[in-house]
Amino acid sequence: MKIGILKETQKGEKRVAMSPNIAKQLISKGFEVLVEENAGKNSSYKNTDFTEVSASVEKREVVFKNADVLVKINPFDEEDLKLVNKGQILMSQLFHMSNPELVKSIAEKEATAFSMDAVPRISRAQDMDVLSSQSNLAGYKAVILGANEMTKIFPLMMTAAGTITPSKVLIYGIGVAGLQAIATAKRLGAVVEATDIRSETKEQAESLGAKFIQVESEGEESEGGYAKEASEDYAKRQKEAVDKSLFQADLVITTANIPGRKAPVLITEEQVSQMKNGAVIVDLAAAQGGNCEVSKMNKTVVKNGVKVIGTTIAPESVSTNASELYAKNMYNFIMHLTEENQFKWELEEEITDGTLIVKEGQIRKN
Amino acid sequence: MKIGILKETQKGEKRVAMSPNIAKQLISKGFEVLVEENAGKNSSYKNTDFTEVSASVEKREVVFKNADVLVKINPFDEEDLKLVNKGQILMSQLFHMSNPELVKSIAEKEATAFSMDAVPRISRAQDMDVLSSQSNLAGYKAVILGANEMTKIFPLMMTAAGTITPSKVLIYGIGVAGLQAIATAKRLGAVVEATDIRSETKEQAESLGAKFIQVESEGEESEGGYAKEASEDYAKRQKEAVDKSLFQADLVITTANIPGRKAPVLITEEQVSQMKNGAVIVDLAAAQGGNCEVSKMNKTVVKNGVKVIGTTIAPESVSTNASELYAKNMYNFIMHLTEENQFKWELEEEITDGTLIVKEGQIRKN
Amino acid sequence: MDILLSIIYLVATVTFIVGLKLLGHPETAKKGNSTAALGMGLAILGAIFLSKENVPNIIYILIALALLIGGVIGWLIAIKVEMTKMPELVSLFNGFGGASAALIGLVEFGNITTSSEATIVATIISGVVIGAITFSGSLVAWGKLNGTLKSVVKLPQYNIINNLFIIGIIAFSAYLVIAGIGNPVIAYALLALGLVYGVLFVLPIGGADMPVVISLLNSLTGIAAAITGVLYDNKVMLVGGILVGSAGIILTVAMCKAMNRTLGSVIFGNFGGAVVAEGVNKTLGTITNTTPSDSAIMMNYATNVIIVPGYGLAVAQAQHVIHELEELLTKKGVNVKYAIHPVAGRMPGHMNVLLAESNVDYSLLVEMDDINPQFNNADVVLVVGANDVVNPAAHNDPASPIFGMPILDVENAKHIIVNKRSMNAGYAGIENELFYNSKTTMLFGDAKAALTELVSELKGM
Amino acid sequence: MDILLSIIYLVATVTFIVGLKLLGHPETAKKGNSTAALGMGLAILGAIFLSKENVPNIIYILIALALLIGGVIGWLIAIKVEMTKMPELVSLFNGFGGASAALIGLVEFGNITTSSEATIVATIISGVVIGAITFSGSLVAWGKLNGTLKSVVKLPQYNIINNLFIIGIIAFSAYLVIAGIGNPVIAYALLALGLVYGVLFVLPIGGADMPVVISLLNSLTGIAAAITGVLYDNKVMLVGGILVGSAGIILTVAMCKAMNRTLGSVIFGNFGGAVVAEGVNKTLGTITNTTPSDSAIMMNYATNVIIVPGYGLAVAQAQHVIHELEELLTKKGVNVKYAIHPVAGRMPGHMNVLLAESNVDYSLLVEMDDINPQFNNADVVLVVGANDVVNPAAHNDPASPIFGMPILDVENAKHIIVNKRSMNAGYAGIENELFYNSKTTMLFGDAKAALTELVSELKGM
Amino acid sequence: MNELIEFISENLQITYILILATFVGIEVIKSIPAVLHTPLMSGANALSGVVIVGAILVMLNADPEDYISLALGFIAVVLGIINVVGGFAVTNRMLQMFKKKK
Amino acid sequence: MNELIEFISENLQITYILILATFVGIEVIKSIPAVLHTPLMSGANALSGVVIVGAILVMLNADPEDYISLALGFIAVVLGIINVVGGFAVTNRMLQMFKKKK
Ligand SMILES: NC(=O)c1ccc[n+]([C@@H]2O[C@H](COP(=O)([O-])OP(=O)(O)OC[C@H]3O[C@@H](n4cnc5c(N)ncnc54)[C@H](OP(=O)(O)O)[C@@H]3O)[C@@H](O)[C@H]2O)c1
Ligand SMILES: NC(=O)c1ccc[n+]([C@@H]2O[C@H](COP(=O)([O-])OP(=O)(O)OC[C@H]3O[C@@H](n4cnc5c(N)ncnc54)[C@H](OP(=O)(O)O)[C@@H]3O)[C@@H](O)[C@H]2O)c1
Ligand SMILES: NC(=O)c1ccc[n+]([C@@H]2O[C@H](COP(=O)([O-])OP(=O)(O)OC[C@H]3O[C@@H](n4cnc5c(N)ncnc54)[C@H](O)[C@@H]3O)[C@@H](O)[C@H]2O)c1
Ligand SMILES: NC(=O)c1ccc[n+]([C@@H]2O[C@H](COP(=O)([O-])OP(=O)(O)OC[C@H]3O[C@@H](n4cnc5c(N)ncnc54)[C@H](O)[C@@H]3O)[C@@H](O)[C@H]2O)c1
Repeated sequence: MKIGILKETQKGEKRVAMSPNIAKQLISKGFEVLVEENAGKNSSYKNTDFTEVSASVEKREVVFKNADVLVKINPFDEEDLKLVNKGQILMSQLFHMSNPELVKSIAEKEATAFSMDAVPRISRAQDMDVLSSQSNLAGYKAVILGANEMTKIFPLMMTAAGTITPSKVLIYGIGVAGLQAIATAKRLGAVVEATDIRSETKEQAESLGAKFIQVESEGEESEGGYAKEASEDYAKRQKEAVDKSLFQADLVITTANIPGRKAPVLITEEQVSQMKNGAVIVDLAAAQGGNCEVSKMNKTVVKNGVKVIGTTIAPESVSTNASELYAKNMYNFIMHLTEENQFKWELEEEITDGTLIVKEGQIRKN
Repeated sequence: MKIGILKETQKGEKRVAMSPNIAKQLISKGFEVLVEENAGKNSSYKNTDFTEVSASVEKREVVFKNADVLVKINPFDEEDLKLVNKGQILMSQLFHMSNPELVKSIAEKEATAFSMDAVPRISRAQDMDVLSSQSNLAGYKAVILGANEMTKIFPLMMTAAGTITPSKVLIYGIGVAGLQAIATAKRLGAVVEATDIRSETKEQAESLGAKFIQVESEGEESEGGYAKEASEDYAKRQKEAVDKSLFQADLVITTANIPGRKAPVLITEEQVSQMKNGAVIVDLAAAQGGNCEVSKMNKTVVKNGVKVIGTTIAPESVSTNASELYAKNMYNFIMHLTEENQFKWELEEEITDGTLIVKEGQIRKN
Repeated sequence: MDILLSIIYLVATVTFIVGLKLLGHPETAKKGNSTAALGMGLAILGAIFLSKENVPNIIYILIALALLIGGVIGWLIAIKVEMTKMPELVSLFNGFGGASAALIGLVEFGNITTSSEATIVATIISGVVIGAITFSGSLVAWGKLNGTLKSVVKLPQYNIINNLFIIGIIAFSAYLVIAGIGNPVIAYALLALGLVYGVLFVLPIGGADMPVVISLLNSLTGIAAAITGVLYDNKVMLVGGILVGSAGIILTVAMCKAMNRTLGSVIFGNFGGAVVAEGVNKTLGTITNTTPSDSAIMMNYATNVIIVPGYGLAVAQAQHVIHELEELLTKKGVNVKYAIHPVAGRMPGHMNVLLAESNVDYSLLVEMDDINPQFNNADVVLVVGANDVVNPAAHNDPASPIFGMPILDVENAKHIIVNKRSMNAGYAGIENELFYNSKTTMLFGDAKAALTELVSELKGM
Repeated sequence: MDILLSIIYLVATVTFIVGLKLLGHPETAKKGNSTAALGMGLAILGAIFLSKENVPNIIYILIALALLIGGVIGWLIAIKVEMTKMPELVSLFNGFGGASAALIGLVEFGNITTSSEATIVATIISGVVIGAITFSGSLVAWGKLNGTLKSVVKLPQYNIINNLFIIGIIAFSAYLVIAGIGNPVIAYALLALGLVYGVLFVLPIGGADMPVVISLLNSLTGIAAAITGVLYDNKVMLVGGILVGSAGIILTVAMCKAMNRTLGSVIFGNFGGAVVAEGVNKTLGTITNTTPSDSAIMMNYATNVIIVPGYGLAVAQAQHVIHELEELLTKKGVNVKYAIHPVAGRMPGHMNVLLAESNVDYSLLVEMDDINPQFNNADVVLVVGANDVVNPAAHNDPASPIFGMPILDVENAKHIIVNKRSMNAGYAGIENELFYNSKTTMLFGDAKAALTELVSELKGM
Repeated sequence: MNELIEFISENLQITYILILATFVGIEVIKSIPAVLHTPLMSGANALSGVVIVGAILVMLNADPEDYISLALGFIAVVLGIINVVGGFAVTNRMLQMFKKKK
Repeated sequence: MNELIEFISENLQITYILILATFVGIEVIKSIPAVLHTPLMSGANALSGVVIVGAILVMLNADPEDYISLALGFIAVVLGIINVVGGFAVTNRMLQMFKKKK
């Protein structure tokens, strides 16, 4: 079976869905691996790194033509789909709930498509969970990015030239990214506060040294480990509880998401205007509409002295590690779906069922 | 006595020589403080922050005209000097040893000039030592900058999607900046190695968790706590000892300086070509010619997959803290030189003697 | 002759004291045992050859025979028995000691005359009764530990009956001392009463509390020996017996403490029998508790120790203590490694962040795939606040939500110590049969507190 | 009567043992002292009223008078004396005890007849000699500590002379026991010999070692009391004396250890006198050593403790231990703060980085300017691996390279404990007179090791 | 009570010995690591076998014709020595555990 | 040596008492924090004043006419009681240190 790795075409994207290491492992399991020319360049993988492990490096068209399985990170786009052939198996993140057209186009091509962002969050699927592996890096990088943009340093320092007070970091959303952001900010010496709608995250945040900001809540705010959309009432109480910290924060990182929906707005423009001059907001939910009203995807907006950075490039910018982890997720995923290099098509099996969005032109999920 | 604070005009500079806090302290001691319009903007100080503490915010010309003492961070340049009047007292970093023309021009103006970079490194002068206070921030920021540019993350992480090995950071020069760089990189979870020509730095590096790379050395390599220029022989032995670490490093930070001279070249172009694809070098000595042959001041040069960042903007970019500390140094310096708001002109006193470069048109030092 | 014997007894007494002292430290314990044994040998030889002159040879022969028979039996049993059966063996031996005291009492009973001093009479009577109690009590304890005696008898008001019984015995004995003995058959009556009480005393007590009971009975035997010593005005018996008696009581109290019981609840009933302890699970069995000090010894004498950190370590913020523990063990020559499960904690790399904070050397952190084959060689695995990542259900139970997840194979180690606060489940919310494994002992408590204790125990060794 | 006295003595003996035991723990020590005192009172009253009947009243009056005079004197001295003079007072009191024993010996000496048992003679002679030695030795020790006796006599071969002298006394005494006493004047000769030896023994010993000597002499007094006990077949004197004797020896050994000496070097010369100890500086004076356990107690009973970290803390990587110490003290109700000097360490913010690593709460770190006024209220300042930043030369000595640098005013605290490895200088390379301050004690050792010990001592309290 | 006082006054030395020995037993044992509880119990058990000295005395003092005493004594010696020998041997085996492996 | 053996055999009980008391003294004292060394020494010193019992016995037994014995005994009692009273009082004062402030 031939696995084709495509170069990412989205702007700013530096990752690639395969690493030489993992290519080698696939090949040793009997797969053939075709890598598009210069696919790994921005992740510090040279073409020769791939050829050295016996993958073949090919032009784009060749990959599309010869591969049985096409692998990407970002959703296949119009350009890609033009080259897709009937019966080919596509694997990438699809975000199928927010991208119904894309799903339709794939179906029209009579191709098969797995969506990596739909891997169910069960224990045995953890090693295929690209959302986790990438969010984790995002959490780290958001802090580094913020630290780089700030005009203050993180740690407390008592020096001969006076005392520098520690930066205050506030984190919204204590999922995978939020936790890693806490850990990273804490390591650098910041005073970290964090809040989340799911109350079980309190202990987790504290286990990493953050102070948890408790928002009084009445109802059930989570569902199967994920957050539900917050009530208006909750949003109001949240503002009350967090505002004081927000207005003193030097760096704010927002990571709040509700699966399959627009990200909740947690920081309004009005709130931004009350923040400290020189503060920085890194909005990791920008791609889902942003947690901050002001943020624009892939832009830095300065509002009343506050820098608001809307980004998803956080994991992309640590492309080497991000690609490695994505590749490893893909490897585990492929190994799970196949037996002796052939797909098993166990449609009842939870992971297959969850991720298989289009089967030979048939749309299974919306 | 009127103290005039000028806005920095050098490209990329975001600092200012005064902070509202310190202005307040000066005023309470009976000084008048004049601040150039928008001087503090890039350090997150608004004009109103200064007026609130009873400093007056004035146009550039007004400041030059009215102030008895003119304070800056970067050396006075031609533009500034045009506006300087006879008898005015200038305070800034001058780097007089490398800038003889500047010193001459000041003398021609029949002005008086103190150089802040010439504060002797004695215990009681520590609180006026701007080199220390700024280097310290530089060390921190160099790591953040590097981390932001890298395609890898710093810490070791064993995750479901595989293990990310920790980044290897190599630091040349374990002065103030080098030590803070060690501390910061270590905090973020990197494996840190460091080297210096002065052997007493070994214990210091280790006290912060770095591994010290010992270079065999015969002669006396330091003088009064500063490094001497290294012999060729030393340079050779240094390469031998460090090369292995250099070629495996993900981030290299160089901080080596020899006071009053060009910075020593520690990494040749040839060495860069052997480094890891994707590695990053942050050259903090770029302003003094750079420790890396390839580096260009304020530029990022990519050579064979290695990013070489020549910078001095490290402290500038954490302008809020940098300005605060600089201002505090200035405050201590002014308090040291004056008594009841009048200069004491104790020319024998070590600090005065060391920093007073031009006295009323008379050049005292070269 | 007499002087020599006195000095021998004196020396023996000193060896008893010193031996007991040495027994209190792991390093010197063996030496302590030998010292005491040596002293005992001396005392026995001295007693035989120096106590009395002109003893008919037949007596010597009989004594030699008795010693030979008993010695060989004792030796063989001690050598042959399995390691796990030792506590019950101690009980058996102790019973024999009690019996011996009772028999001596019986013989001396025959020598009582109406002119005998009250002290002598009291001594003989106590010897018989106490000896009998320890004998039958120890046998019952032995049988229970052995599994021969299973049923826990539990009459209503059992304690009251029991306590009335012993009060009765005491009253009767006191009466005899004051009123004098009329009939030598009374000796056998006392013997019988003692035997019955011994049974009554031990029978209702649950198996888990048996070690405490044995220790208590052991202390009683010591007292019986001391009483016999008073009878013969024999110092070595007196001091030796008292030593065992007082040390035994202290030991009993210490054991009670280690098991979270009071001595009162041991002697006056409500003994473990009926209370169903936490950690007993109908299908999975019983858990075994351990203490920091036991765990410390176990690790101190191990060659390879693997630490498995989990989310609980982060919750307790015990990263600094665990590092201290690791350093301490390493200094003592133990190989220590950390086994890092890829999803331990609540975020990727959680354990890495945590352990980096306390400066644990990166080279000691071993990934799951690399460490799994090494569990075979581990003498002790210390699981700290981890649960799901060491849950064998991932291998065994297809119905479990974690089925299919790779786990750390800690079960392969020789011994597993699990530290957590309670029997609560982890993230996946499921039971963990590892905790019920016979190789596992549970060290309950907050990770920081428990490890801190463990460290200070280790330092004392 | 006799029975009652026996029982009183028995009770007194038990109070002595229990009292001594209680004295071994800071919490119970006061109770221990009272217990023992109570027992002593009982024993004295018992001795007066129950030992003998038909004593002429005049004797009772005399005894009462003696008790009154002595009691008042003892009480007054004890109450009046300054805290710092207590050790020498103990020495003085001890000397009186010894004198008492010697006097008893003298009286009994007069009762010796040729038919007296050798044991009795030996007892009396030892009583006189030992009593005399402790008396004169204690007085000399008292004088030395007092400052009255200053010069350290140091003849060549002093030890040999000394040792020959005591051997001579022993030989003479042995001869007297075997050969019998001819002349009662010999008693006074023995007394004189003992007195001279006591002086000879203590005179050459340096002031710093005096506490060890006092403890040793105290142990001797105990033995003298026990010997007198044998003489009168009096159990309370016997057991009490032996207790003091054996406990005293152990205590002496422990004190030697705490001062890094061996008991051998104490008894057989080369006593501190001539060796110029490290830490004695001609102009600055002498330093005082301390132990982790002393430091621990001091901190345990403090209300406010300030920790001053310096470069040595970083070198030793003791940041985790110091945090543990701080947490422990806080848990015990002590207010703990860190005083952060702006240039402590080797880079700006060095201490901040270090303490952040071990999760020290930021709010506990206090800047120099804010903490300096607080040293007045600090009971204990613990300086860990800092030197220049607490060097008063910055204030006092215009010639010093650090003159003019602001420092932490630790001198204002009630007590200062300085931990470093040696008397080596810090970065500036200069002497630090703080170390020689009378309020300062030095806790030598690597910071990590020393603090670890300190922590475990604290845990035991 | 009276008897007790009488006993004490008559056997004053013994009383002292009893009390002191009790103290020694207590002091020697207190604060031992829990893992030594069992070996210590076992060792103490072996020590309590000192009662065998009594058994030996019984036999030595028995009239060679007094079969009952002899028999009882004989059994007492056998049981006692089992306690002693077995006790020490078992303790020794338990303590093997504490040998540092290597 | 012989004398010693003789003494022991003649005073067997006393010997036991001596040995046991020695053990008690040792066991009771070992492992005390160094800061208690001085108070403990002081306490032990007060205890050694038990010699006063001997001094009292001397006086009780003295012939009222035997002035020398009486005088010596008197001094012995005075000195002894100073040791006792002063000793306990000083120890008590030292131990004030260990009261928790507040
Ligand atoms: N790593 C990730 O990225 C990630 C993300 C989300 C979920 N997860 C899931 O999290 C789990 C991780 O497994 P794990 O073994 O590390 O943790 P776990 O299964 O959640 O078990 C943690 C155990 O620690 C104990 N504990 C809690 N606080 C403690 C304290 N203060 N002192 C001592 N023990 C304490 C708890 O028992 P007591 O209450 O009895 O003390 C609990 O059973 C897996 O199921 C994994 O799938 C992981
Ligand atoms: N902070 C800055 O930016 C900076 C930069 C450059 C220079 N300085 C200078 O550095 C000095 C800082 O003062 P400081 O008081 O922190 O340090 P210091 O004066 O250098 O004294 C440190 C002391 O720590 C002891 N020490 C070293 N290793 C130890 C260990 N393992 N355990 C216990 N003690 C140990 C040393 O004594 P032993 O050898 O006897 O143990 C030494 O005397 C000042 O003079 C300052 O001017 C500061
Ligand atoms: N067991 C597994 O296999 C597994 C694997 C990965 C993640 N997880 C768990 O899944 C959960 C979700 O992780 P994620 O990072 O993908 O979440 P996410 O990206 O969907 O959301 C990020 C965080 O934002 C929070 N949030 C949403 N709305 C909010 C609001 N209005 N205010 C404040 N916070 C709000 C959510 O609660 C969540 O914690 C986590 O608990 C994670 O541990 C489990
Ligand atoms: N006592 C004080 O008041 C005071 C104040 C500030 C700094 N200092 C000390 O002054 C010293 C210099 O500090 P700095 O940061 O200004 O130094 P710097 O900026 O002049 O140089 C940085 C480092 O580069 C090193 N270096 C020079 N040539 C090298 C070569 N060829 N190879 C390797 N390393 C080389 C130097 O040894 C120095 O450690 C430090 O030790 C610092 O602690 C003292």
